[in-house]
Amino acid sequence: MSFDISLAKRRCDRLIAAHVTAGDGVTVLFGPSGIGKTSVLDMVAGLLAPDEGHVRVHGVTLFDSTTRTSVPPERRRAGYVFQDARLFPHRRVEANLRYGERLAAPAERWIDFDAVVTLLDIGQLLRRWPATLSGGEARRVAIGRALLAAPRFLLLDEPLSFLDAARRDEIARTIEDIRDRLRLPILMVTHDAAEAERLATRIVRMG
Amino acid sequence: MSFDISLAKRRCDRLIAAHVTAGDGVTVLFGPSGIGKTSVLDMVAGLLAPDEGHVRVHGVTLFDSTTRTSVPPERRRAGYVFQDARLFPHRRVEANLRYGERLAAPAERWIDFDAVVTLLDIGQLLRRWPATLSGGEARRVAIGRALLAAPRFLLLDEPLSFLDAARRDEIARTIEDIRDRLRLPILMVTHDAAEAERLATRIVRMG
Amino acid sequence: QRPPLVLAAASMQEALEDAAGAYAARGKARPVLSFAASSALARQIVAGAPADLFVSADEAWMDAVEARRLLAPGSRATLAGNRLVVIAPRATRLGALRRARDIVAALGDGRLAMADPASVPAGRYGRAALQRLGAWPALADRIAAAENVRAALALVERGAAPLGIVYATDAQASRRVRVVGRFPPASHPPIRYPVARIAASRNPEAEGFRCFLLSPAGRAILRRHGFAVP
Amino acid sequence: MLSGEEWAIVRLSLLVGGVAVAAVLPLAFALAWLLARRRFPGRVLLDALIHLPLVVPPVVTGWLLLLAFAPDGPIGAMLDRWLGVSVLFRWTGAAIAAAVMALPLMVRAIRLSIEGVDRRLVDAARTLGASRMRAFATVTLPLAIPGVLAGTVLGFARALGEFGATITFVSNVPGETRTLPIAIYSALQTPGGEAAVLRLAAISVALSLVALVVSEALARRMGRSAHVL
Amino acid sequence: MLSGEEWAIVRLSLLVGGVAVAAVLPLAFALAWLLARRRFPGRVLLDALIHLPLVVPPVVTGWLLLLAFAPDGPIGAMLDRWLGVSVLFRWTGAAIAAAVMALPLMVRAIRLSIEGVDRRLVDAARTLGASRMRAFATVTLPLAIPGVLAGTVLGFARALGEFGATITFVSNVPGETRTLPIAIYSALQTPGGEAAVLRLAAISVALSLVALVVSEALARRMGRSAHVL
Ligand SMILES: Nc1ncnc2c1ncn2[C@@H]1O[C@H](COP(=O)(O)OP(=O)(O)OP(=O)(O)O)[C@@H](O)[C@H]1O
Ligand SMILES: Nc1ncnc2c1ncn2[C@@H]1O[C@H](COP(=O)(O)OP(=O)(O)OP(=O)(O)O)[C@@H](O)[C@H]1O
Ligand code: MOO
Ligand SMILES: [Mg+2]
Ligand SMILES: [Mg+2]
Repeated sequence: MSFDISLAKRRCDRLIAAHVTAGDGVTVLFGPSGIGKTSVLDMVAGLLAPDEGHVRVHGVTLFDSTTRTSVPPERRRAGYVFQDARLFPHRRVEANLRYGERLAAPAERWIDFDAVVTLLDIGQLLRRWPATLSGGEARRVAIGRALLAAPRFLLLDEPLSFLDAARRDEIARTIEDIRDRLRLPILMVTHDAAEAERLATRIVRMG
Repeated sequence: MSFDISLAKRRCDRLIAAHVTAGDGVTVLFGPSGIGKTSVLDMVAGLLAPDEGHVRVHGVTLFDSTTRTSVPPERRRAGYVFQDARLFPHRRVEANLRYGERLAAPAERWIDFDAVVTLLDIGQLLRRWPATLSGGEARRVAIGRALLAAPRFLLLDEPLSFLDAARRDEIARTIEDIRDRLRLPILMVTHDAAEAERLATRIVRMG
Repeated sequence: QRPPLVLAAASMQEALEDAAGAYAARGKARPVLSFAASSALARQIVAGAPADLFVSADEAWMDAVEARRLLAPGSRATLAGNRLVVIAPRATRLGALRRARDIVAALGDGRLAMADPASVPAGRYGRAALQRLGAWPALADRIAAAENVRAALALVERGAAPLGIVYATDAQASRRVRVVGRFPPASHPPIRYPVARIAASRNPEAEGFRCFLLSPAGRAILRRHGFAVP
Repeated sequence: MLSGEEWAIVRLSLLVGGVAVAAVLPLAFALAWLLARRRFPGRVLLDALIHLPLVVPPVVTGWLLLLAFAPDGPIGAMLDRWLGVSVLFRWTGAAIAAAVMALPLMVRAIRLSIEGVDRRLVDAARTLGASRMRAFATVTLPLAIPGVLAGTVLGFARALGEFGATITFVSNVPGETRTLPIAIYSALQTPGGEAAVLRLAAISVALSLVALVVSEALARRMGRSAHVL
Repeated sequence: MLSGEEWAIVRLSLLVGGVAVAAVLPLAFALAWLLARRRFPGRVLLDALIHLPLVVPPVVTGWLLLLAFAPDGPIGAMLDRWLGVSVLFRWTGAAIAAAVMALPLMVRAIRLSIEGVDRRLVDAARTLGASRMRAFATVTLPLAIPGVLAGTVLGFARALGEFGATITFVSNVPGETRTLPIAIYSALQTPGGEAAVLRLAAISVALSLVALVVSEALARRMGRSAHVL
């Protein structure tokens, strides 16, 4: 079982609940704005504490309210592409990309720096500061940074937003590749039906 | 002529150039990530100084490098929905929405508060602080804030990103309505071909 | 009519508070007393600040004011005198020091606390005495120069310095120190606290308080606080 | 609990500190904004000038104030001619000294906050119809509130503790310029005054504690996360 | 230009101020982080304690330091027993006084910057494999650099101007504790010393000007806009 997630969390006036059990492949979280998709990814990544439930990925328990288990985020090894880019503003693009790479064990890495740069077409941006990037450029760097951290699973929050069709296609192909060749579990949020159609092994509807 | 724009601007290693002459309706700026679409909107809004060129909207000159004209942003009356939401973090959602409305002459307003709240389905968010909004919620509030400032033209930078299909459709319908009924010139960036197809009176390709 | 404003050296604080109280007890308006370093007070007077009386800790600052013709002619008088003593912490095993050179030996590797010999009046008197008595060359770089006499006293009280030079009035007031030596009055310029009325003063009560301070009743109060009175 | 005289000193200290901080706040804000957002010739010099009261010992600052506000000094003469007032030996003078000493601390804190305000929010306000001034008042200023609060607390604390400049400038006049620190100094000059020193110092600390608690509460009420998606 | 004695005083002042600020910076940062990011019982009390040297007059701080570091004081006795050293009348004591006086200014400035650091960036660092400590060192700390610089400048300026606590604590010993402000005070106590006062004050101002220019240059080099899309 790639993802075995059952979570509940109160946020203000809203109750966020999600139940995902999925085998290999890409699981797409689908649902209207504000239903709690990002909150679910945050809870799987360990950034938001659920009120109750459990999170298991690849059979490893990352969170369980009954046993009071909660693996800290840095040991969950999630490759999280946030809805906002969250680049480190004090590091150049290259240093942003290298941030997670340097922390990962070399043996665990499954993509190298040059491949990421080529794939995302960000070679000319490496010396730039994040504040000077366009929306799509920042998004691509954020994707690269997550991939280079040698994650064991991916959390993608509308990763293809702000990107043009050609680049969308390129990155979608990479996601397919990761899904099929590396067999990394992927939990992804998208509002684009075509995108969901193309990538999803399974679609989970929220709300 | 709704838009008569001819601009050139150096940014780092890139030369951004745009020439738009468009009649009524929605002009879609289309082009790959990082080509300069946001920069063009910023120059039309008066937030970024072009190196040379001119900006005329509805026959009014907002910028002209030859005559050294540059109308300050607050008198250009652009309804700008930014690529990032840019909500004021120290004001609740309602106060964000009212910000521009209060500054506009009552006679110039063409949509009222309640209509915007209904249209964007943000009634339950009015007392919230921006930091607690989801990506799509923030985007909807940003759209509402721009519409309420009684703008004479709209600048929309991927306004429908982060929104689910139903809401996308709703807002697209509103844009059509503004285009057809109010005849406000609209300059819009999108990467979605279907969206461009549906809304564009004219498509300008950059790059 | 506001009561007169008296600018007085900080070391006179207790004695003058008492004197002001006694003056008020006679049915007069209690003068307002402002205590600070003589240097600061003199500068305020020189700048034209509206004060009535000035009590300085030494002659030099009174001279500086007088040189500018800011004193009411004929109003300058000596209010009190003081003596200079050597002190040690109460628990010291030192016997009485008879000669200035004994200070050098008694210091060990500690420092001699005193008011800044370069600038503060008490320090200048102390240096003059040590010079006259021939101990200065051996002590010059063994001094802990404090901001004022009270700070020098505190250094000895706390055992930070084994010996200190202060006024007899300060030594008398502290239970944590013991007088281990006295300087002969002739070893330094006379320690005098002059008082004078400010020329610009229009307050009729100012002269009354000045006269009270110089009267036998006023002098008795000063004597009670350990000052020498003429 | 407190004696009548202690109460009077506390009231005076609060008056002096409060008036000083309140009066100098707009100036501090304006200077902070200039230093944070404008590039002009002489900027570093202005910056240095503002830091001056921090760098030179307080007694020197007090002396320079005395020279300036003396009846024949540049400011003193003007005050006398136009308003017929003098600040020497008056609480107003103590407030001026406190304000001057607090200024650099306030400017720095406010400047730090202004530099942290996202200019893109100001841009957004402009496109919504706000003039430069209005955008400043409705966006930059409220978002710099943490710095204003921090600066106010620092400045008020400094004002509560200000001693050297005050006593040099306006002396130690009971009821007018004998603020807490000056009363403490007086007690320190008195044999056996240690108990009074500690008592007065404890009062100072209590006052600053109250100021801190109030500012923290305000910060919590006004402080919204300055981050937007 | 400067006399030999003046040079010695300048060197000593730089040593004292530099060592004080450098030594207290890690502590200031730790305290700032605690106050900015943690909620714990006694938080406001800690905050008040840090502000103490600002609120009580410097001479009282100096007096309390003397009580603590005197041979029979709690810290003085320990230093003597374990290390066989004493800071009394030594430049190390002057540095301690300067550090204590600079601490509240540094903590406030750094805290303000830390509070401005977007926690979402720290979250991002954590998901990329950084422990809490590493995220702090690689994200929070560098993004708080403006506050660290501002705090360092404020603290250094305060150290350059510190007078009351230093002279009360470690006296005025040429070559050990006679820093610039103490030399200035001495001159101010002497009738006719005004020229020397102004000369020494000008040197202080020049030093702080250099410190400001350096810090501005550093800020420009290190200061990246703290905003991300
Ligand atoms: N402040 C800046 N300094 C230097 N270069 C910048 C700055 N802002 C943007 N750029 C560069 O200018 C170019 C145009 O940026 P712009 O944001 O206009 O692109 P865009 O077409 O909107 O892209 P996207 O679709 O990714 O949002 C990009 O290469 C970007 O990196
Ligand atoms: N810090 C917070 N405090 C209170 N409520 C919050 C907070 N963050 C998010 N919420 C609310 O929780 C709900 C779920 O938010 P979340 O960001 O998970 O939505 P989402 O499904 O990702 O939406 P979108 O597609 O618009 O990004 C929303 O109603 C949101 O307003
Ligand atoms: O540093 Mo001061 O002169 O004691 O306030
Ligand atoms: Mg979301
Ligand atoms: Mg863009």
